[in-house]
Amino acid sequence: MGEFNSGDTAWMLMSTAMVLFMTPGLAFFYGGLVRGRNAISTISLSFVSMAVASLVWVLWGYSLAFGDGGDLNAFVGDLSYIGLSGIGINDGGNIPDLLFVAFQMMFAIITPALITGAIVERFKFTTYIIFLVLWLTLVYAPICHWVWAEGGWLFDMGALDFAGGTVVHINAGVAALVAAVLVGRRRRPALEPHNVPYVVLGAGILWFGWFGFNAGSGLAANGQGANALLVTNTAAAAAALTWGIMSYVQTKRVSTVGIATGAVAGLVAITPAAGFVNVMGALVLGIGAGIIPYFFVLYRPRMGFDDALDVFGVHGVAGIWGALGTGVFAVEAIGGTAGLLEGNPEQMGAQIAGVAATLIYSGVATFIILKVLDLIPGLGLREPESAEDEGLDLAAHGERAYVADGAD
Amino acid sequence: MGEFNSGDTAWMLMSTAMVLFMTPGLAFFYGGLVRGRNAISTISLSFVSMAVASLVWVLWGYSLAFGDGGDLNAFVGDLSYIGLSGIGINDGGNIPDLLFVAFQMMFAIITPALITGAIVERFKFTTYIIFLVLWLTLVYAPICHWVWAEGGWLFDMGALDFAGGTVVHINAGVAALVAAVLVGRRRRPALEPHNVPYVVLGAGILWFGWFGFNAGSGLAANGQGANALLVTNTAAAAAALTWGIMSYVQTKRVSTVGIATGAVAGLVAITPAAGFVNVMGALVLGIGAGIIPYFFVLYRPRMGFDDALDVFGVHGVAGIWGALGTGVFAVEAIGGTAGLLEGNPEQMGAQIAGVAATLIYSGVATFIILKVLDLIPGLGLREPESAEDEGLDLAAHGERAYVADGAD
Amino acid sequence: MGEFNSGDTAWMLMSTAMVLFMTPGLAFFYGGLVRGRNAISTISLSFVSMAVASLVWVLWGYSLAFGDGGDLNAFVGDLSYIGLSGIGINDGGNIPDLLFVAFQMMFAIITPALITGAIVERFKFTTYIIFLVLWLTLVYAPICHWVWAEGGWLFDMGALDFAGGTVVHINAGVAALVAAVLVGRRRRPALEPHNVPYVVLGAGILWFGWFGFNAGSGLAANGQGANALLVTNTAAAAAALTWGIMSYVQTKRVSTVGIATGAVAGLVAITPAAGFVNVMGALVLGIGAGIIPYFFVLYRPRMGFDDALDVFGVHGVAGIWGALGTGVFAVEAIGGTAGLLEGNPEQMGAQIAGVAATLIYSGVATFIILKVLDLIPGLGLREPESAEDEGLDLAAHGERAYVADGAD
Amino acid sequence: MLSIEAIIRPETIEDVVGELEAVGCRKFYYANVTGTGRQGGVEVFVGRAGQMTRRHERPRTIVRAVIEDGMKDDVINAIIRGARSPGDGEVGDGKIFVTRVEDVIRVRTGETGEDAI
Amino acid sequence: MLSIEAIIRPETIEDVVGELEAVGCRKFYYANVTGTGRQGGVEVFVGRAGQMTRRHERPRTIVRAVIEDGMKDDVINAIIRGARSPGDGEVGDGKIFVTRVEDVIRVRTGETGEDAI
Amino acid sequence: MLSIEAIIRPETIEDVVGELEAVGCRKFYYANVTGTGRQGGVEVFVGRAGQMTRRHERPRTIVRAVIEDGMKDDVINAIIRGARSPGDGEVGDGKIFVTRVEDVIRVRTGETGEDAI
Ligand SMILES: Nc1ncnc2c1ncn2[C@@H]1O[C@H](COP(=O)(O)OP(=O)(O)O)[C@@H](O)[C@H]1O
Ligand SMILES: Nc1ncnc2c1ncn2[C@@H]1O[C@H](COP(=O)(O)OP(=O)(O)O)[C@@H](O)[C@H]1O
Ligand SMILES: Nc1ncnc2c1ncn2[C@@H]1O[C@H](COP(=O)(O)OP(=O)(O)O)[C@@H](O)[C@H]1O
Repeated sequence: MGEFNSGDTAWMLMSTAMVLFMTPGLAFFYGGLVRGRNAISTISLSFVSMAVASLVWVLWGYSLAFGDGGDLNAFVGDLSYIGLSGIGINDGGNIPDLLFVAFQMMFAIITPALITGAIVERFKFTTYIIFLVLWLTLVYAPICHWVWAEGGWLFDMGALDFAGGTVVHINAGVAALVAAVLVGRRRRPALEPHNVPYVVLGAGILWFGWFGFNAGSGLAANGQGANALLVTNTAAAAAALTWGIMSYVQTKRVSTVGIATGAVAGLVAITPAAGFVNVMGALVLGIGAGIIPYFFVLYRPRMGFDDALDVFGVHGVAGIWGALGTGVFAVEAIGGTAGLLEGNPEQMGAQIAGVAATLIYSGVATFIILKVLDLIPGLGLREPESAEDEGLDLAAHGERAYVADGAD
Repeated sequence: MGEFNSGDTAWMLMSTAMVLFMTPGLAFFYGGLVRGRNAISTISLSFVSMAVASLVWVLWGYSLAFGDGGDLNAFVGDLSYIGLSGIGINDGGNIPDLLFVAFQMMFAIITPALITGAIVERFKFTTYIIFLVLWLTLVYAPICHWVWAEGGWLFDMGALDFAGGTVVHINAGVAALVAAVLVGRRRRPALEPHNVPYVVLGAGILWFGWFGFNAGSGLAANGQGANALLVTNTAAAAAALTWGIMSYVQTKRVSTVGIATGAVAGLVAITPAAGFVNVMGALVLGIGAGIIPYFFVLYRPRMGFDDALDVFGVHGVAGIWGALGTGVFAVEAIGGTAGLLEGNPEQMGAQIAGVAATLIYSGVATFIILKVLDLIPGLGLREPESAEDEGLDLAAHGERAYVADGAD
Repeated sequence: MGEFNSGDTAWMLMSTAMVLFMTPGLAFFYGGLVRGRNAISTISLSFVSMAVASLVWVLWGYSLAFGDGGDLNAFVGDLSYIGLSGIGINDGGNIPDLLFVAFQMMFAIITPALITGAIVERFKFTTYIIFLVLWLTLVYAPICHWVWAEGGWLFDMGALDFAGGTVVHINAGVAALVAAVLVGRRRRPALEPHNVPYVVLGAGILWFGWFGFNAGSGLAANGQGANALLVTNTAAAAAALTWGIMSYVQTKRVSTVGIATGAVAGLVAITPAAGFVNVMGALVLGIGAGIIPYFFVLYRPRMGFDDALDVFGVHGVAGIWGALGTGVFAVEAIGGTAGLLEGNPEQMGAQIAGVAATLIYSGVATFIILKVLDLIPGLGLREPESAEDEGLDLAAHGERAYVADGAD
Repeated sequence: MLSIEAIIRPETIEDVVGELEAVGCRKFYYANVTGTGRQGGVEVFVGRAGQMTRRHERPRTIVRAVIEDGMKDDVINAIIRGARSPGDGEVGDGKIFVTRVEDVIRVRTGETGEDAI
Repeated sequence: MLSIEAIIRPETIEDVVGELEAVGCRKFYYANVTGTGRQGGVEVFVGRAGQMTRRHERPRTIVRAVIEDGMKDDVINAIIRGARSPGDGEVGDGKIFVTRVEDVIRVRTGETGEDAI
Repeated sequence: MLSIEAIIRPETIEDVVGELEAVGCRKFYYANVTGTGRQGGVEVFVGRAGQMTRRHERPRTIVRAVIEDGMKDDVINAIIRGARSPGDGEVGDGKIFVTRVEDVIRVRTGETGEDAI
C-alpha cells in the first residue's frame, strides 16, 4: 500500500482543480475579446475541450505520453496504460499516480483550448472536435513525452521546461499560427472586444489557476513550490505593468485589455522557468514578456494571417522568450541547474533544441492534420460565409449569448 | 490535544471552500437560464442559502444530522451539539471535527439552492426563506443522518452514497418536482436562456467545486481522493460530450447549454459512486448521464408540471442513475465494496432502498411543508401575477440586473 | 535544508492563491456597482493592484513590513530583504519563508484595491498608480509592521488582529474616506448599480477567497484554521441575513446587493477575530455587522462626502466593530487570549489603541500623500469634467465595457 | 402608407406579435425603450443599504410596422388585443402613434411604394 | 399632433427629463443609439496591444414625446435647456426633429386623437 | 426635409456607414432592433435538451438620417449599395422608409430648418 505524503497530495489535488478551472477562465478571456455574435461559439471551443480531452487522456493519451515506449521511447510512449489499466489507487511515490494522471490531464485540456483563439469566429465546431482528438494524440502526447517522460529525448538532453513552456505554450502557439493560416482570414474582424469585463474575469481566473499550473508542477508542497508561486506572480505582475505602460506611452491611455494580456504573457514566460529562477529572474522575464509580445501583437495585423486573438503573439512568442530565458536565468540553488548567467552556456543548447523541435514538429504535424480534415467530405475547416456573417452562435449552436426581455 | 493530519486538514479546508464556491456558481448557472427580468431573483434564491443554511447548520442542523439520536438514532440525531456546543478546536480524528462540520455545512447550503431551479420566476422570496429553514430541519438533516451518520438506518444497511447522490441530488430533485407542481406553471415561460455565458461560467465553477465535493468526501488527501477526482472528471466529460452529441444528432447543432447541462448531469451521476468505482465505471455512468436525463428533459415540457430549469430531470434522474449505478459498478479494490458486476447483487438492494426512501420521504415531507406555508396568511407560495409579469427583480427585490447608461 | 510541514505548506499555497483571487472578485463587486460607462475603469483600478503591489512588495515592501527595523523596529522594518535578497527557498519554519512573503503580498494587493471603491468614476488612473506605490510604502508597510512583525509596537502591546481588521480594513476604510473627501463628489452619481450579477459574482469570489484570508492567517492547517473558517462563514452568513432583513423591514423588498454587502461587512468584522472567537461570538459579530454599517451606509449620502461605494461604511465601520469585538468576545480556549466577556478588560485597551492608531496614522498619511500628488504638475487627482461625463472607460482607457453587434 | 408605432409593455410582445400575424401583418420590428407616462414608475434600491427611490421610468417595447392605409384598423385592433391588460386594461398599457410614410424602398429589388412594403 | 424627437448626449438624459417634466410634458420614452455627426468620434483600442482607431460614432440617447401642437415651443426649449452644454453649448449637443403625427390611440381605452396623448 | 430610415442586417452596418459618408451624408444614428419579415426566423434551442423552436425574428439594425430633400436619391442608393447582399440581393436585405420632417432644431445654436441639419 502506498504511503503518500498527505500534504503533497493535498496540494496536488488542489492544483489539479485549479488548472481545470483555467479552461473556463480561458473561455471567458477569449469570449470577451470576440464579437457578441460569436461569444458562445468562442466559449464553447474552449469549454468542450474539458469534455473531449479528458476522455482522450484517460483512454489513451496518458499512456502515449507517459507510457514506456520501448524502442521508440525517445519519441513516444505506448498503450500499456490504455484506459488507465494497471494503475491502482495506491500506486505512486509521494503522491498517487492517479493524481499525476489527473494533473497532467488538465494540461492536455487547456493546450488545445489555447489554440482556438486563433481560429474563432469562423472555424467549424464539429471539425474542431475531431481535430482535438487527433491533435492530442499525434502532437500533444508525443511532445509531452519528449519533455516530461523519463527517456524522452528532450528530457534526456536536460532541456528545462518546468510547467510547459514548450509542451503547452509554444506548442499551442505554433499550432494556432498554422491553423490561422489554413482557415483563412475572417470576413469582418471586430475592432473592439465585445465584453471587456469578461476578459478581466478570464485573466483573473487564469492568474489564480496558474499558481496550480506552475507551483503544482513540482508535484510537492515544498520550498520549490513556494518559489514557483512567487516567481509566477512576479512575472505576471511585471508583464502586466509593462504592457500597460507600453500602451500608455504609445497612446496616452491605459488599455485594460492590455494589462490583462500582459499578465498572461508574463505567466506564459515564467512557465518553463518557475522551478528554476528566483524573483529577480522572474522580474526580467516578466518585463520582457511585456515588451516582445507587445510589439509582435502590435504589428501582427500587417502580417497577413489572421491569428484572431494573437495566440502565437502571446503564447508562442512569450513561450519562446521564457524557454530561452530559463536557460539564461536558471539559478542552481533553486532548481539544481545553473543557467547562462551562472556560467552554464551549455544549457542554452538544450533550450534551443526544445524550442526548435516543438516549433517544427507541432507546426508540421498540425498542418498535416488540418489539411487532411479540410479534404474529408462533410468536414472542412470553415463555416459557410452566411454563418460567419450571421454569427456562429446562431448558425452553429442555435443559441444567442444575450437575450433581452421584450425585444429580445 | 488533537494530532490532526495536516495534509488531510489542508485538503479538507480547501474542499470546504470549493463546495461553498459551488453555490455562487449555481446561482450563475441558474441565473443565466431564466429571463433577464428574473435574473437577480434567481441568483438571490441560491445565494441567500449561503446565509440561511449556514446559520441553521451551526445552530441545530449539524446536531440533528450528526448527533447521536439515542432511541431514534436510526432516523435522526439529537440536539446535543446545538450551537456546536461541546466541539473543541482540537477534537477530531485525522481532521478537526469543526472542519467536518464546515464541510458538511456546504452540502446543506447547496442542496436547497438546487431546488430553487424548479420554482424560479414565480416563487415568493420571503416564503422561500422560511421554507429553507423548515426543509433543512425536517428533510435534509434526517436524510443526511440516515445515510452518513453512524447508526443511521441506510448507513447500517450499507447503502453506498459517497458524496451525496441520495442526500443531495435525489433529495433536491424530488423536492423540486413537488415544489414545481405546488407552485404551478409560470405564466410566460422563457424560450431561450437570457445569458448563456453565465450558464457556462456557472458550469465551470460547479465542475471545479465538485472536485472538493467528491474528492473531499473521503475526508483525506489520499489515493481514494485522487481516484474520486479522476472519476468525477471522467463522468462529467463523458456526459457533457454525450449530451452535446445527442443535441447534434437531433438538431445538427451543438447546444452549449446542452454541453454544460450534460456536465452537471455527469457530475451528479458520479457523486454517489466517486469513492467506489474506477475510470471505466465512471465512463459508463457519464455516458448514461448524457442520455437518460437528456430524454427526460426533452419530454418534460409535455409532462404538465413546470420544473423550470429541470432540477428533477438533471439532479433527480441522474442521481437515481448514479445511485443504482454505484451498486452495479462498485469495485472492491477502490472503495472496499463490490458491486453487481463483481458478483455482489445484494448491494443493489441497499441502493434501491436508499433511492426509494429518499424519494418517498423527501417528496412527502416537502409536500407537507409547502402546503402549510401556502395556507399561512401573509405567506403563500407565489408572487402575484403582476409581479410575475413585471419580473421578480423589480417587484420583489427593487433591483434590475442590467442598467444601461443614458436610457437605463 | 528546511523540513517544512507539507500539509501546512499545501494549505498556505492554496490560501495564497485564494487571497489573490479576491482582487478580481473585488473588481467585479465594485465594477457591478458603478455606472456602465465606468465599469472598466473601476475594474481596472482593482486589477492593476495585482501588478503594482506585487512588485512593490517583492522589491521593498516586504522588507519594510517584516524586516528588523533596529532602533526603529517598533515602527517600521528595514531594507535588508530588498528584492527578497537573503531569503532562500529552504528558509522557514513550518512553511517556507517565501510562502509567507507571497501570502502577505496578497494582502498588500487587496488593501489599496479596497480603497478605490471610494474614488471610482472620477479619480485619475495614472495618479492612482503612483498613489499605490507611495501608499503601500508609507502607510501599509508601517502599519503592517506595527501589528504583525515581531517588535512592532501594537504587536508588543498584544493588540489582536488575526487577519487584518486594522491593517487591511480600517486602514483601507479611513484612507478611502480621506480620498473621497479630497477628490470631491461625482458630478452625476448613479442611482442604481449597472450590473447586479457582477456584484454577486464578486461577493461569491470574496466569500470563497476570505477562507484563505482568515483561515490561512494562522499559517497552518490545524484546528485553529478550521475554527477560523467556520467562524468566518458564520459571521458572513449572519451579517448577510441581517442586512437582508433590515432592507426588508425598511422597504418590504429584499435587496440582493444588500445581502452581498452584508456578507462582506460580516467578513470584515470577523477578520481580526477569526483566530480568537468561537461560533457564538461570530454570530454576534455578524449580526452587528449587518446593523451598524447598514445605518452608516444608509445615512452616508447626507454626510457631504462621496465615498462612492461606501468603503468606509463597510470596511471602516465593520472593521472597527470587529476589532473592538475581538477584545470583547475572544475565547482563551480558541486563540490563547481571553476577552472582556471572559474577564480580561485590559485587552480592550490594546484593541482601542490599534483602532485609533490606524485611523489617525492612515488618515493623516493618506491625506498628505494625496495633497502632494494633487499639487504635482501633470498629475492631479481628478479627471476633467468632460471625461467624467463621457465616462472614464472611453476617456481614460479607450475601451467600452460592452460593445453590441451592429449598432455597437 | 402609414407607419404604426405602438409602445407596449415588454411582457406583452409575444401576444402582440401573435395578433399582428393573425391579421396578416407579418413585417415589423421592435426594440426596447424606457418609458415615462401616467403609470407611476417603480421603486428601486439606491446604493447598498435601504434607500429607495421612485424611478419615473419603466421598461417598454416599441413595435413598428409600415403598412398600406387599408390595413390601419386591423393592425391597430390587433395591437390593442395583444397589449391591453385583461378586463378594462390598466394604466400603462401603452399608446399607438400613426404617421404618414412618403415612400418605401426594398433594398433587395429597389422596388418602391406599396409594392415594397 | 407632433412627434418631437431629440438626439442628446446620454449623460444629459436626467436633466432633459427634469426639464420636460417642468414644462408639463410627462409622457415620453427614450432609448440609446449610436450617433455620428459633426463631433468627431472617439479613439478606442483595437486588439490587445496599442493599436487605436478613431470610431466615427459616439453613444447617444433619443428622447421622443408625442405632443399637442401648442406644446411645441415649450417642449423644444425644455430639451435645449437640459441638453445644451454649459456656456454656448458644444458640438455634439444634439438635434431635435419635429414630425407630424396623424393619429394617436390609447391602448387601454381606445381613445384617439388629442385625447389619447 | 426628409427622414430616411433603413432597416438592414447588423453585419452590413459598417458598409452602409461607409457608403453614406462617401455620398456626403455624415450625420445619422443607428440602433439595434429585432425584425420579422419575409425572411424566415432562425432556429434556437429551447431549454436544456434538444428542443428547438423557430423564432420569427432576427437581429436587425435601423439607420436614420434626416436630410435635405435633394439628397434623397444619393442617400437611398448609398444605403442600397451598402446593405444589398452580393449578386441580386437576398430576402432579408431590408427596407428603407421615407417620411417628411417638419422641422429640425440644433440644440447647441437653436438654428432651425435646413440650417440645422
Ligand atoms: N405622448 C406620448 N409620447 C411618447 N410616449 C408616450 C406618450 N404617451 C404615453 N407614452 C408611453 O406609453 C406608455 C404608457 O403610457 P401611460 O400614460 O403610462 O398609460 P396609458 O396610455 O394607459 O395612460 C408610457 O410608458 C409612455 O412611455
Ligand atoms: N441630420 C441628422 N440626422 C440624424 N442624426 C443627426 C443628424 N444631425 C445630427 N445627428 C445626430 O446628433 C448628434 C449631434 O450632432 P453633431 O453634428 O455632432 O453636433 P451639433 O448638432 O452640435 O452640430 C450626432 O451624434 C448625430 O448622431
Ligand atoms: N413594412 C415593414 N414594416 C416594418 N419593418 C419591415 C417592413 N418590411 C420589412 N421590414 C423589416 O425589414 C427586414 C427585411 O424584410 P424581409 O421581408 O425579411 O426582406 P425583403 O425586404 O428582402 O423582402 C425585416 O427584418 C423586417 O423587420
